[in-house]
Amino acid sequence: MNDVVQPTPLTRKDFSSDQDVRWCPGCGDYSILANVQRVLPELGVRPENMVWVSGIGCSSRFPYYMSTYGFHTIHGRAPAIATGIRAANPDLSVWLVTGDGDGLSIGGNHLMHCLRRNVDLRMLLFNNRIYGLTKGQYSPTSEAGKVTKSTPDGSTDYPIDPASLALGCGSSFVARAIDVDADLLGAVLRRAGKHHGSAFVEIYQNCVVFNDGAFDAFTAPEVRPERTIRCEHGKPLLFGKEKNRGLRIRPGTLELEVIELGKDGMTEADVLVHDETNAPLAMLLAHMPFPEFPVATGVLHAVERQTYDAALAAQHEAAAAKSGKLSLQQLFETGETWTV
Amino acid sequence: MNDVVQPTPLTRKDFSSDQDVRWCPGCGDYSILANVQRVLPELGVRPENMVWVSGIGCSSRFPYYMSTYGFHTIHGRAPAIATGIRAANPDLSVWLVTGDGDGLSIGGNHLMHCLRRNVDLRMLLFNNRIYGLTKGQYSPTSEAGKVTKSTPDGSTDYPIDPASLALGCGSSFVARAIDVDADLLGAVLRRAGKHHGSAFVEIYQNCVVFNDGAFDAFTAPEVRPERTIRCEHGKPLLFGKEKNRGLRIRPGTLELEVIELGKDGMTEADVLVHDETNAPLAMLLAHMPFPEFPVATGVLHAVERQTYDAALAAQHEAAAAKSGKLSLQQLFETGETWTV
Amino acid sequence: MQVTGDQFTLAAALARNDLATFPDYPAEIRAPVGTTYGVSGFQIHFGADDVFTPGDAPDVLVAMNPAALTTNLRDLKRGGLLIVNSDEFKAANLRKAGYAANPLEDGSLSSWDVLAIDITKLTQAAVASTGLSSKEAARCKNFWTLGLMYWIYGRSLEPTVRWLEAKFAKRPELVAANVQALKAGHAYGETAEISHHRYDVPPAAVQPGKYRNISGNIATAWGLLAAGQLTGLPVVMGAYPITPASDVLHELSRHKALGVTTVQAEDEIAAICVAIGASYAGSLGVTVTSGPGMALKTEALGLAVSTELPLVVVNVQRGGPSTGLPTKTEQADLFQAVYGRNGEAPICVLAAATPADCFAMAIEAARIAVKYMTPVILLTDGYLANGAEPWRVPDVSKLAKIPVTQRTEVEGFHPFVRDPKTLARAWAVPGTPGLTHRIGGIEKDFKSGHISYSPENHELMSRTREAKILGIAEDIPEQGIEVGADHGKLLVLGWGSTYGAIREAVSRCRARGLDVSHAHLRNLHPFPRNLGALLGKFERVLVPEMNLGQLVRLIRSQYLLPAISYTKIQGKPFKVDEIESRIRQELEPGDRPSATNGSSAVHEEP
Amino acid sequence: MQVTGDQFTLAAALARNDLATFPDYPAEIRAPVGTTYGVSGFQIHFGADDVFTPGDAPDVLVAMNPAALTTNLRDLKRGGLLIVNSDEFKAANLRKAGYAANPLEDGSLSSWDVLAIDITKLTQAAVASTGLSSKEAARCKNFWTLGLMYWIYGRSLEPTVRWLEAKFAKRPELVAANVQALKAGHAYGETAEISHHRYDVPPAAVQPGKYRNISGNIATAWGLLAAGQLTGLPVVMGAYPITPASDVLHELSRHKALGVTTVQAEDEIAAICVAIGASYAGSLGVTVTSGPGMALKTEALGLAVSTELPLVVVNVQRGGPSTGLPTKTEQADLFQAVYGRNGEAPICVLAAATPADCFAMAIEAARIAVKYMTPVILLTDGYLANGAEPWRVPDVSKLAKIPVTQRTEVEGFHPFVRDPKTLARAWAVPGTPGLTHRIGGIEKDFKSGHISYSPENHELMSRTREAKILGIAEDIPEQGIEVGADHGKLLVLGWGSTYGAIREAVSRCRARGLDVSHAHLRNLHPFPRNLGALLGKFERVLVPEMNLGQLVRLIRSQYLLPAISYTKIQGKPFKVDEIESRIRQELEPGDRPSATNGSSAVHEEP
Ligand SMILES: Cc1ncc(C[n+]2csc(CCOP(=O)(O)OP(=O)(O)O)c2C)c(N)n1
Ligand SMILES: Cc1ncc(C[n+]2csc(CCOP(=O)(O)OP(=O)(O)O)c2C)c(N)n1
Ligand code: SF4
Ligand code: SF4
Ligand SMILES: [Mg+2]
Ligand SMILES: [Mg+2]
Repeated sequence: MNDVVQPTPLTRKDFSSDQDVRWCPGCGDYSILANVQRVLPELGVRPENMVWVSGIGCSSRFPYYMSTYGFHTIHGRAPAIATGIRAANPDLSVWLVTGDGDGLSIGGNHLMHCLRRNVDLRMLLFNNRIYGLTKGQYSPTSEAGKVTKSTPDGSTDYPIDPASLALGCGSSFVARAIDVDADLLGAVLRRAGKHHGSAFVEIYQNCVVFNDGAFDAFTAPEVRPERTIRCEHGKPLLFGKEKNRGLRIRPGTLELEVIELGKDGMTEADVLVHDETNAPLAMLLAHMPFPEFPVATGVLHAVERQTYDAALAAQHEAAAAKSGKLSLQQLFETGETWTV
Repeated sequence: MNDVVQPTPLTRKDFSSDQDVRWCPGCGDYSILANVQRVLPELGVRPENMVWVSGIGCSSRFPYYMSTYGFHTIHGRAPAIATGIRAANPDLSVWLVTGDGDGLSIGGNHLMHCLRRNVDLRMLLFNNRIYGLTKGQYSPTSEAGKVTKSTPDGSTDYPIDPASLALGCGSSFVARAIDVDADLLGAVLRRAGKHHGSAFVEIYQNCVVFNDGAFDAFTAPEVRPERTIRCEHGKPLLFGKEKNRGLRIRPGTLELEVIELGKDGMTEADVLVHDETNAPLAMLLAHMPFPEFPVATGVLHAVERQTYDAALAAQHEAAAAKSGKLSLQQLFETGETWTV
Repeated sequence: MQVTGDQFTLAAALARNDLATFPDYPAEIRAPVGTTYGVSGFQIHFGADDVFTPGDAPDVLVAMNPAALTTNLRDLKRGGLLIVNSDEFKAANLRKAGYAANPLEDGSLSSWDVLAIDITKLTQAAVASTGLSSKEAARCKNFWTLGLMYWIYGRSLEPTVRWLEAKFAKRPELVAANVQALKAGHAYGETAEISHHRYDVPPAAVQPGKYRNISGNIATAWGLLAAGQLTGLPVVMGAYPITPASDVLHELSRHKALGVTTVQAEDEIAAICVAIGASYAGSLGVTVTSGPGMALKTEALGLAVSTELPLVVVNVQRGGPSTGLPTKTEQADLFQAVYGRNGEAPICVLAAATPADCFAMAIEAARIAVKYMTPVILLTDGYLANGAEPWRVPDVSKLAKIPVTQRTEVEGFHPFVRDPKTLARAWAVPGTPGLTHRIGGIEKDFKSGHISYSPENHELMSRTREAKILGIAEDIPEQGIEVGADHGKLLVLGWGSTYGAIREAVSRCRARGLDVSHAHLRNLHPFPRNLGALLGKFERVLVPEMNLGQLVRLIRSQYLLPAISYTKIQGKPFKVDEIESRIRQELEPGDRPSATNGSSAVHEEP
Repeated sequence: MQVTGDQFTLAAALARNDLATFPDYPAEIRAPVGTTYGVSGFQIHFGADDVFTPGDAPDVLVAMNPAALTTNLRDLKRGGLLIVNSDEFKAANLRKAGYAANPLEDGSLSSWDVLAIDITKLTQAAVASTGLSSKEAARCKNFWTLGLMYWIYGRSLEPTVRWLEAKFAKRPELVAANVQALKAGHAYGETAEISHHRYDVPPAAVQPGKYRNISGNIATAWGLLAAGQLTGLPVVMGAYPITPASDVLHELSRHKALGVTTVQAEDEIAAICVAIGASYAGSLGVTVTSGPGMALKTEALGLAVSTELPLVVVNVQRGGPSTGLPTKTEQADLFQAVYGRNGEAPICVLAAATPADCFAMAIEAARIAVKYMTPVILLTDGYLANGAEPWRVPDVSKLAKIPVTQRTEVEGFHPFVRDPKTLARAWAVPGTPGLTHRIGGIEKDFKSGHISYSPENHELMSRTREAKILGIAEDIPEQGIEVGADHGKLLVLGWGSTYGAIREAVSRCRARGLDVSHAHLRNLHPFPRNLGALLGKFERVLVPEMNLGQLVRLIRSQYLLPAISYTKIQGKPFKVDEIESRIRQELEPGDRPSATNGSSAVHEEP
């Protein structure tokens, strides 16, 4: 991230590898890949100063298609490996790709600790609410009662909402995007790319083979304006094709409610203005029950605070200054010694 | 839990094993043990129908001192083992003891998935904000900048608040207690004992050896009334020796504030009434910054919803009913067969 | 391709051929059609004689596009029948498959009997009347081809028609189209001049009984179901999906009515912990996984050893190390099973030899687990898991019951009180009055079961745990010989899924008059009690394995025998030919044939 | 007790004795005083000759209470000096220690020279003037006793006085009290009639140089620091606390100024992953743990093997299986290190022989890791970790530099391009222009480094990874002999922390004229290239180990030698006596002495 912008402007080709892309035709991953490759050149980081780290899953094959450095690690452990990369070299721009199984099932603990430490990296979680690569078992984000190969009678778990969980872990940046909404996804990626600290981005991603249409109820173009609300800092929380509906706090409570402009005397002044620095608000936005409420997208929460890597670096500097460069030889000779 | 209450009333002796208790003299664990043994007889579950499961840590030695069934497992995995116990026998009353390292560091993922599944068990997390058994390294709940054996220059992590995390995982019961506050601890244990589903109880526990006085700022008897607030469902959120201070929602915001009765025209009517079924409220209570706010104790959140075990049992019943008792022989002969 | 393969398998089975199959999946979920890495293959070997492997060199190869041809042609027997869908041999597809010129035209296929048919077009024509779009119509081409194959082998179309009707019950137009395609393919055989290609494969002479096809994963699942019934214990499986093991979880999750509970856990550590918790609570805890998942279970396995709880762990081995080759087979987790834990943590290890054998071995694993209060690792592999063979359906009521003792007697109880013969500790299940106790992973006192740090006690407990596992040798069958005499020049000692290839190779060599026998290990730890003596009766012992030499090292260290290692590590089973050549190299030293295809390497000195 | 032990050690060191120590911690943090499980022990062996072990049977035992007496008396040499604090031999304490009668009164100590002193009272009297409460005053009793010991061995009080002054700089009253106690104990020696107990232990003849005491864990940490300087690489340690390994983390975390970063991770999986990530990014990634933590690292180790990244993994072995005996020592993780992974995942394995040797072996592990692009496992154990010995401080500027190549050349690069000699792949670090590439745990193509599912390629890569590790045998020292001839009747072959006991036992037997030699393995995988030849020059090979026979099996399978196993698994090191007896049993068959204390079992046939 500390990279000086290079003279020759970068293009998406600079971020595309020569490998055949091996997702199923129609998979939402294609669109995410395209958008990432479209947005990256704008960040001014050269491909050789960027590392894409992933776990295991369909989504985790992502690094192979990027002409940056890439590490396709093991199931669930990408956040820990990425932490090691940042600890070793805080000049690299580190991006992480994970799935709802990789990141929230086997890897839930690493994700949580990475976010709470605020390691400076961007984490894209492709949420298709299913295990794709292992051919269709339910995941921690699958709806309750989901019938899959491993749950022929329906799953007995309550699902996790990834953005809520990230907020609960104290993540300094939490956003939501949709695979096929290029504008939204591009905007979110740009913000994530510029964030200092752990930037968590949940992307609703359609798995055409094992969970087709999982998000159609709010991502299909015809319903999207009514069924999603794009959160933008400092702007009123309005939605609908006509931007005639909005969110406000139900007076005297801790709840949000949907209001219609022009109805019951409601005006835009009644609508809540999004404040991405307000964590409880982000939590309520992330939690809104669907379909009574629209699905909140965009940057739900963003604050800057010291990153893990910066804190480590500061300790190194302080130590060097304090110890006055105690040499290894001196260390060996501290304490009681005797000469024969 | 489905145990019929036995004719002879149980006493604390029925729950005490003959093993020497091996915590350091003065450790907060003693008081927790005493209170557990005091409260358990009231629940009417016989010792042989109760299982105490733990991970590894000072706290995790707890089962040895209980004359129930007990399983001292491996570091961080107690929630998973307890899930197996419940899956095998939903008639057992399962209690889990874990530490801030055991439950939130290595075991964070199992804790999270156990709570979100709402496995019917009680989980007591002894939070001493330190690794006791391994002699004093910082834990995920240690304050930022904590100087320990492994962080001589101060830790570079942001701490986790266990109750907030449990709420973030969708736990159906979240409470806080204090090792030395027998009345509070007893009340919380009684409620947890009667809850159906995952009951998460954080207990502030003093480690006299490696983190002595970690909680004195709010647990010391002389400051406790002013520095803690006991949340009770349906009762106003008042605190202070004179019960003259309270919490309310700052109008038009999502924030709590402390008000003083009789000041600025505030009366008890202005004080928020605790509603343990309101998750966002519980989240705000759990999150209150100290010392600007008191530390919230008691049952922050409690709702009843289907447990994982009950859902499994229901599927078993439905399957048995539906398949009309398909025998193994019949299964083997389904599909294409041929006779030679 | 897999669907048509299954249908053809069924037809062979109904014609009472003995058979073995080998499906070969691409690593990608839906790899682009036409690429070599997207080729989905299905190999079947059937006959009137005993069939032990899916065959080295097929007589017939059907290649639906150039990629399939280039991937599989090298296996087709010289002079064999090659059926290709000539519609697919277009420039784009040829390029994707890496062909510079069209092999149908450049004479490069002259060693085979090529039948190039416009299958796509013929299929489209055949189903035109159903009103499907031409794209949908083209999708019926596999069934057209299946029809042709049925004609070649004289199989009835009936069962497949029935299957299509059931499968697409809600889409009658698809039933109609596929049935028409099937019949058209069949009719094509009649009318085209290819009757010199007709084969007649008479029924095999097999033991009378009711048969069905079964794959290794289903056999494993059913074996676990049977173990539940035979022990009278509820089965609780904790599992986390992983290729190629997931189907065991899928199958068990369908049978709640038979007393099985499945928990899809958050990871493999949780999965084995769920199983351990269930066993502790008195059920039969089982878990199933593959390589990377097995690695994650290491620590918890140690807990099960230390607390002496029954547990069945199925490892469906796949290519390693690390993520390795998830869809390919390998036998490289044997060391891990026997030795791969911290501390002295002995575990009983079994391995299944064929798909159907997974059923028996799963039951055996459960028997040992509950009798000895110990985890048992059952090794299968990707080849067994997905391969299928006919299985004689057992009479469930005649399967041997597995007696289980859960202690209720209070007198003299402590949690590590042992059966003097088996050394198994008492299984005292929570809920039992009077037996409350505490266990854990810290060392326990031999006499009281309480925590103990005593040096002598640790020695005693460590040796007792070892003796318990070694004692299982007295309770398992003596090692027998599959083929050949029980002494002689050469013994080929195998384990796991190499069974078929070794058996067939040894039989062939014996037919040539070579003095060679085949023994196959199902008990990897402890070894059968007579194994040392048996091996001692042969001049040489050859150990073929799909790894870099693991069993051979166990044999060498145990018996100080210069057993010879023969290894292949390609994610693919041995060919019969390869093993045959290796045996002949050993016994006909004058005349050293080399393994066909030069594909397998030899690793003599471990 | 540990503090006084350390002070006494220092005094011995300053008197230039050679020495070895063995602290024995209770398992509990602060176990109740007076209980047997709460006894904290410290054993030291020092002398004018070379000292290799903390000694079997001490000449002097100080027992501060009945529990300490009952726990340790069996070790005290018959006729040895037994100093007891008679104040503590009260009914309550006797009961806690399990004594029916007071051993000071019932004559049961008649085989020893008992000096029963009212140490508590004498101490209280000695420090009365400082105004401490009588409870606080009693706490000075350890220093009173230390003073007496100093008198017995003629040591100077000065260094301890200095240490007390520094330690309690802020509490001058404690300095005064402890110094007074120390001096009073010393004076007691002068005045009491015990001068027949005075010993004079002259300085040992050691190599000239500057010395200090060092424990194995500190030596490991410092070796890693040195490796960082010698390679020129920043060191990044990912670790999760675990007994007895945590001190390595603690020590490294203090040296940020020397270029070390420590990350206390959320668990052991994350810890090794942090190290892998750091190595990938061009640092020297290291991780340290013990048994249960090692088990958890299994899967990630496979990733490091597959991606061929340098990595140093230190396993400070402890008693197993599972949680086992966390504060006790054992050597039972060797199999796991060599064999304990899924798939064929070869790793280089080293073991340190003494506390100070940990320094050299940590450097060697790093050297191999970066040269061969491979994980290296360094095995130490609880005994080495906490035990201490004098260490000649090296001249850092004279330590051999470790050359490291990180690739920058673009021409001909792919991530798995190999050095033809070492077979190491290129280390191309993110941030290097022109070398962007992708790696992962799936099999890679030998020629391009891209993902490959090709059968032949998997075989080639598997064998190449194995050849790379086996090739390290050419780059490590030939196996030498520690004591004795390089051929003969019996070779005692050891590894790890049994070094001292074997060396001393073999020396003693040679002094008796027995034909026995000692060789000690530091390279466990691969073995030194001459090992087979060396072993072949002895009639018999005896392998003592603190496990149930692991190295012996590796030796047997590799060399087909009937190596004899001699094992002890008690969480405690071998005694010299035990090994000596075993050697004599082998070489003086007429006259079979049995091991003293009957504590160690013999396990002949592995
Ligand atoms: C240790 C381990 N356990 C299990 C697997 C098998 N596995 C591979 S990907 C995956 C889950 C994939 O789901 P997700 O993370 O949602 O990714 P998607 O394929 O849906 O993009 C599983 C269980 C593995 N590779 N390693
Ligand atoms: C796999 C594994 N890793 C590490 C350890 C070492 N260990 C034991 S307890 C513990 C942490 C204890 O802290 P906590 O859970 O807070 O419990 P406390 O002792 O403070 O009650 C650790 C790291 C272990 N036993 N097993
Ligand atoms: S299985 Fe689903 S997620 Fe995976 S590549 Fe195919 S469509 Fe995409
Ligand atoms: S170390 Fe701390 S937590 Fe552990 S027993 Fe002692 S006082 Fe309690
Ligand atoms: Mg997914
Ligand atoms: Mg703690």
